[in-house]
Amino acid sequence: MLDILQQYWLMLLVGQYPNGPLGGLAMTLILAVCGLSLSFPLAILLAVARTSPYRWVARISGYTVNMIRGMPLLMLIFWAYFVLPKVTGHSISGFWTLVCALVVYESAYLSEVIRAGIEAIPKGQIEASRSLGVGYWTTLRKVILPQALFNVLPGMTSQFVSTIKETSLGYVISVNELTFAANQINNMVLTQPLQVFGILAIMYFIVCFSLSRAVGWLDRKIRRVRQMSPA
Amino acid sequence: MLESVYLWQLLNGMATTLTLFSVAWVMAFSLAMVLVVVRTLNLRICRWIVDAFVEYHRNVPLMVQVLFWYFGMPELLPEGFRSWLYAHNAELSLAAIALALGSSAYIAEDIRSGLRAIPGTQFEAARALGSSYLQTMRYVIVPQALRISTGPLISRALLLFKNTSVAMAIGVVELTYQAREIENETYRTFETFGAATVLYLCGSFLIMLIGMRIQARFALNRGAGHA
Amino acid sequence: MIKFDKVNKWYGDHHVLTDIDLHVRKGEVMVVCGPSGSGKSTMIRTINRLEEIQKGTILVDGQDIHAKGVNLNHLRGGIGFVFQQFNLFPHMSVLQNIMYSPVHVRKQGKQETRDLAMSLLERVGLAHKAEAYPGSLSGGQQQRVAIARALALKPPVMLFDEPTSALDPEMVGEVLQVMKALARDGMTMVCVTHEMGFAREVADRVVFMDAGQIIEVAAPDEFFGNPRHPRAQKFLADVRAH
Amino acid sequence: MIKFDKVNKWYGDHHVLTDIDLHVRKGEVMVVCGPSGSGKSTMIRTINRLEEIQKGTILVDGQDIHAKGVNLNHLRGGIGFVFQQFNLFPHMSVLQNIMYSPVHVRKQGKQETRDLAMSLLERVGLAHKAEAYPGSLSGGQQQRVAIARALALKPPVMLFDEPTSALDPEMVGEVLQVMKALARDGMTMVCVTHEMGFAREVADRVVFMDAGQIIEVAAPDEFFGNPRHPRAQKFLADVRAH
Amino acid sequence: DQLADIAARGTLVCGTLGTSQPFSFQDAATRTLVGYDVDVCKLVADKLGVGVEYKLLSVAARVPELNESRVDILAANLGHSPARAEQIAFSHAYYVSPQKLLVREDSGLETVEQVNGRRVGATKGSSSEREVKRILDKSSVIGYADSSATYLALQQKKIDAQVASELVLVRLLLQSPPTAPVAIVREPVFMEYWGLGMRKDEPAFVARVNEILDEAEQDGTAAALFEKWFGAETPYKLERSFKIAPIAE
Ligand SMILES: Nc1ncnc2c1ncn2[C@@H]1O[C@H](COP(=O)(O)OP(=O)(O)OP(=O)(O)O)[C@@H](O)[C@H]1O
Ligand SMILES: Nc1ncnc2c1ncn2[C@@H]1O[C@H](COP(=O)(O)OP(=O)(O)OP(=O)(O)O)[C@@H](O)[C@H]1O
Ligand SMILES: [Mg+2]
Ligand SMILES: [Mg+2]
Repeated sequence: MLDILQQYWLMLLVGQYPNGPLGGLAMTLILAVCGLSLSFPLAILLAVARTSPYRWVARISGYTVNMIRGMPLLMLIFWAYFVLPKVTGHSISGFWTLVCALVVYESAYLSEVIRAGIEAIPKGQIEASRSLGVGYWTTLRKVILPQALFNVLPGMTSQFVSTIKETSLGYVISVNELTFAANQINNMVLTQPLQVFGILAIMYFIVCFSLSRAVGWLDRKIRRVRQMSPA
Repeated sequence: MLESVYLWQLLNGMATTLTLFSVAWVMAFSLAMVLVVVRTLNLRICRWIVDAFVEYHRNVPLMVQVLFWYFGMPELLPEGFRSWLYAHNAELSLAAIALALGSSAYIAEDIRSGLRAIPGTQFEAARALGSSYLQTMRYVIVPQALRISTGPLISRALLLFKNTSVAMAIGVVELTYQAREIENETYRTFETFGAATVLYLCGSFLIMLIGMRIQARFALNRGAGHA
Repeated sequence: MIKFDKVNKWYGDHHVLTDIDLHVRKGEVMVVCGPSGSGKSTMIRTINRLEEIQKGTILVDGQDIHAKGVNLNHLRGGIGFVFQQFNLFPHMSVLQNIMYSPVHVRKQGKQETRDLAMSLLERVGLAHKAEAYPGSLSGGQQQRVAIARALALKPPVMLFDEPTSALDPEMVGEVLQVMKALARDGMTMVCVTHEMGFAREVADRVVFMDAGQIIEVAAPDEFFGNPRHPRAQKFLADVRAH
Repeated sequence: MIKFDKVNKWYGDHHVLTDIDLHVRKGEVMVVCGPSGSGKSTMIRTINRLEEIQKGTILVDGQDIHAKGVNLNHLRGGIGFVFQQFNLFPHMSVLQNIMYSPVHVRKQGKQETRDLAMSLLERVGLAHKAEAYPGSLSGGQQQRVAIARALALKPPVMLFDEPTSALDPEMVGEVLQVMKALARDGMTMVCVTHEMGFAREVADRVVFMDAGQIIEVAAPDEFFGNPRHPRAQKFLADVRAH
Repeated sequence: DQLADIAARGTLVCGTLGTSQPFSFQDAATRTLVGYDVDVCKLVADKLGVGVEYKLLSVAARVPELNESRVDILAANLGHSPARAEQIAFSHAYYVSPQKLLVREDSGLETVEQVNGRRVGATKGSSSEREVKRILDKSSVIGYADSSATYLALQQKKIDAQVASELVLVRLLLQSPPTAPVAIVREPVFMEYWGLGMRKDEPAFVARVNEILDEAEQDGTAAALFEKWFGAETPYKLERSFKIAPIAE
């Protein structure tokens, strides 16, 4: 295991860079960050639509979310790979294809988490804000979302973690990320797949686990500041 | 569209996917229950073990877990049992185990948050009536926790159903495997993946429908105004 | 100041407000009581349109609140509302809670608003808690902050829906004291409450509701001393029995 | 029946019960009152070991409840406990709630238990709600079911921890009525409550607690009419103020 | 017409796998794309007088990418079969791959016929998997994610034989630890003819590519390329047993 690591660590970290395209762990992280930062606002929008007082808005967004939830990400990536260029008229790189598929998929899941948070806000909170003369959108922005998002922080974290893990499906469309790099190494080493995938597992674990821990720490800190009971 | 041979092949794959899903779900659910109970025992060592189990499964990609179970685990088994296993569809059973373990970590967490949503006073009320710890868990706490966590559990079932596709990495001939096979044989990529997508959607909607039924049947009316 | 004219409201088939006629004058303190489910909360909530009505009109300050073109947020800004469950925003400090509506509705400057908020906190006796979060306050303190928050837009009318019934008995006093001070300063108030002592001391009139109707309107001495309607007699007997 | 002897309890450094000595006789109704945080709940909960104590002994029916080999479930089965928040099981119907302890603790037959449960429901006036779920009942009704549930094992002692303080004022009456009937039937009862009327009518003695100590034990007329201790005087004044 | 488009663009877009040694893979030292397929693409581009641009494709994406016109030509382990030939046009065979069996040395298996009836592993979705199912009709064939997974399954006795191209098997044989020796069954199971893939509606382009390949065969360039990647200097030490020629249906 150590000899593999010694020989290929650069490839695992950055892929062919700087002689070729960036890849490996660096690419995985870039993908995850792009996927997350784009799906987050979209998920909020979807969640707000699903809790909207307009029945049809709620219904349409509900169908959309369930449709996406019913499809394996693999299939979604596949369709994005071929449909996106048709729609936009431009050829689109594997990287952006994967980002788009991830964003669509993750915002559906994330929106479910956020919706649960919004629905759990006591009605009195909304009434209190509205009775002070504050409008719907400001109430949403200043009262509902801050509380809802904070309350579902653990749920969102595990969604973030699965996004990181799901970038690994990028290898199907040859996006040069961590799993792809590991596959390449595996093809070169050929006879030690367990060791190669062991290294892969450890790398994912370190990244994901530190993320969860960091968010947990943040959560406790905010609770302390707000003098709320620990969750 | 696709000739009937291929369609038949896809349906075959779907059958395997469903088998894998149901077996893994039952195992995952039972194991999750054990995890939850062990975790509530409040022994430092138990909590530590369960937490490690959960963290491992949550932070390592499923694919890697499946590979580990197929290639790593059987090496620890005695020779005789191992060859028996390989002769009896080891791929399917080991994939089911890997999937079940992975899901059980999540299910256990879902149930645990369901447990936390039950006011502690419910526990006290049952104990004050003279029922034992186990009775209280069995008749009062767990039924409520399950009702509270139906929503997350349905999502979990859905994810498990879709995740069965990683089993193809170790040669389980399920839906995605079959689709790839047909695609490779005919190069008719769109038709094949289109049909597979439709099949997956059907399965998912079926699970959602059943879930909604269960949810409607067991909805917990905790009453207006009283937390 | 507030005028109900033949106000009716239904939840589906359920007739919760029937022909409500009522006139609350400027500076008047009106206490509303009646059995549970009689429609007290519903009635008081219609005044700032937290509940919609199906028939009749409600005038606030001479304006029909259901007229076309009424700015709902502006209307609500002019009516303070205090809830049974306090409903403070747990993610904001006490000061931020109070500054919330001036900043977001009136777009007032931060510094000026802060001064106003501090003076309101002074008034409810909680200036030392400005930086605390609601989670660390007792029920009575939370309700006093909620009153300060409702006062932040300087509304000419205050509505209270059972402001003390979620409180431990000994915290009731501190909240009532703040309310009494408000009444003495000439605030127009409508209070749903079962606190007889408070009603006797500061109410100008008491309204008794039952099954969605106003059954009796009388001065407190008269109402408590000599209720005319048998339902009111029974209710008073019930409340006093224990 | 129940005897406290130099009972002490700490939460960490916090001394919540200090040298409690008390004797509740068979058939006696004892009311416990005192300011919030004075340890009333803690004290009553030690009787069926919902709270553990660190020093002293508690005898129930002559038996030390902390003796080795005491069957905790058996002990608790012989003591009915009614909570402030009702704590009915929301996933069971009213009937199932009441049948819970006879079926699971005493392993009684279903049919026989059902008859018992129905007669208990009759007694609290809710026979027509047997199939309803707790979520659909009013607070008063829920508390009456909770009392019936606590009676299902025919306990010789009943403990009540503020059974009416989560209720709307007019539902208080219906619950107190059930409790009064119980008292009249000769049940041994310990009630934490602020309901003066109830205390005057049925209590044999009133216990006043403050800061974890029993400060005064007296007959209700004496206690309400002429409290000896200044803390008790202040407390009564506070409660009556509004 | 595609030839004109390529000329206008000045580059030939060549789809290749990037994960298949020694056809198309990242060189570990320089971490650049090299291999037999890569060189063949380069050859075609040079003869067309244009530059070459490589596009890495996954196995599932190669044919759609071609038919969607996102690449001009595929050099991506495309084994010929009649069903596949309905979807894309194949060039002349530029590589012929004998598909053989790898067995554990202690298993005593020596002929293809002996293996028939045993558990056989193959790379999932490969053409060898499909063909071996037809030829070894008594065996159960299990597909794994890649050849190293299949090899591991063989070592762990999950399967009795691994079917793959001779090339892959030679590499596996060379890297096998001496403690667990394996052997290649001499007789091939079948021969697979690899062609470059092009769109069916571009006959002129197909004809031009075939012309280029034939030329390369005649002037020895093709043989030199084979020597470079598979010959005596390489770990594989293969003999060139084929000539570039049309694939028989
Ligand atoms: N959202 C609703 N949907 C249907 N019925 C409702 C709703 N809100 C209230 N009601 C019904 O309207 C009636 C009046 O309710 P309201 O809350 O105004 O009573 P109340 O006098 O404030 O009672 P309480 O003293 O318990 O607060 C009740 O019968 C109640 O069941
Ligand atoms: N689990 C606990 N951990 C630490 N301190 C506690 C705990 N439960 C109660 N206390 C403290 O013990 C003291 C007595 O509490 P207890 O609930 O018995 O008071 P009470 O008289 O019942 O008050 P109330 O009228 O509010 O119900 C209080 O100071 C309280 O803060
Ligand atoms: Mg109300
Ligand atoms: Mg208490």
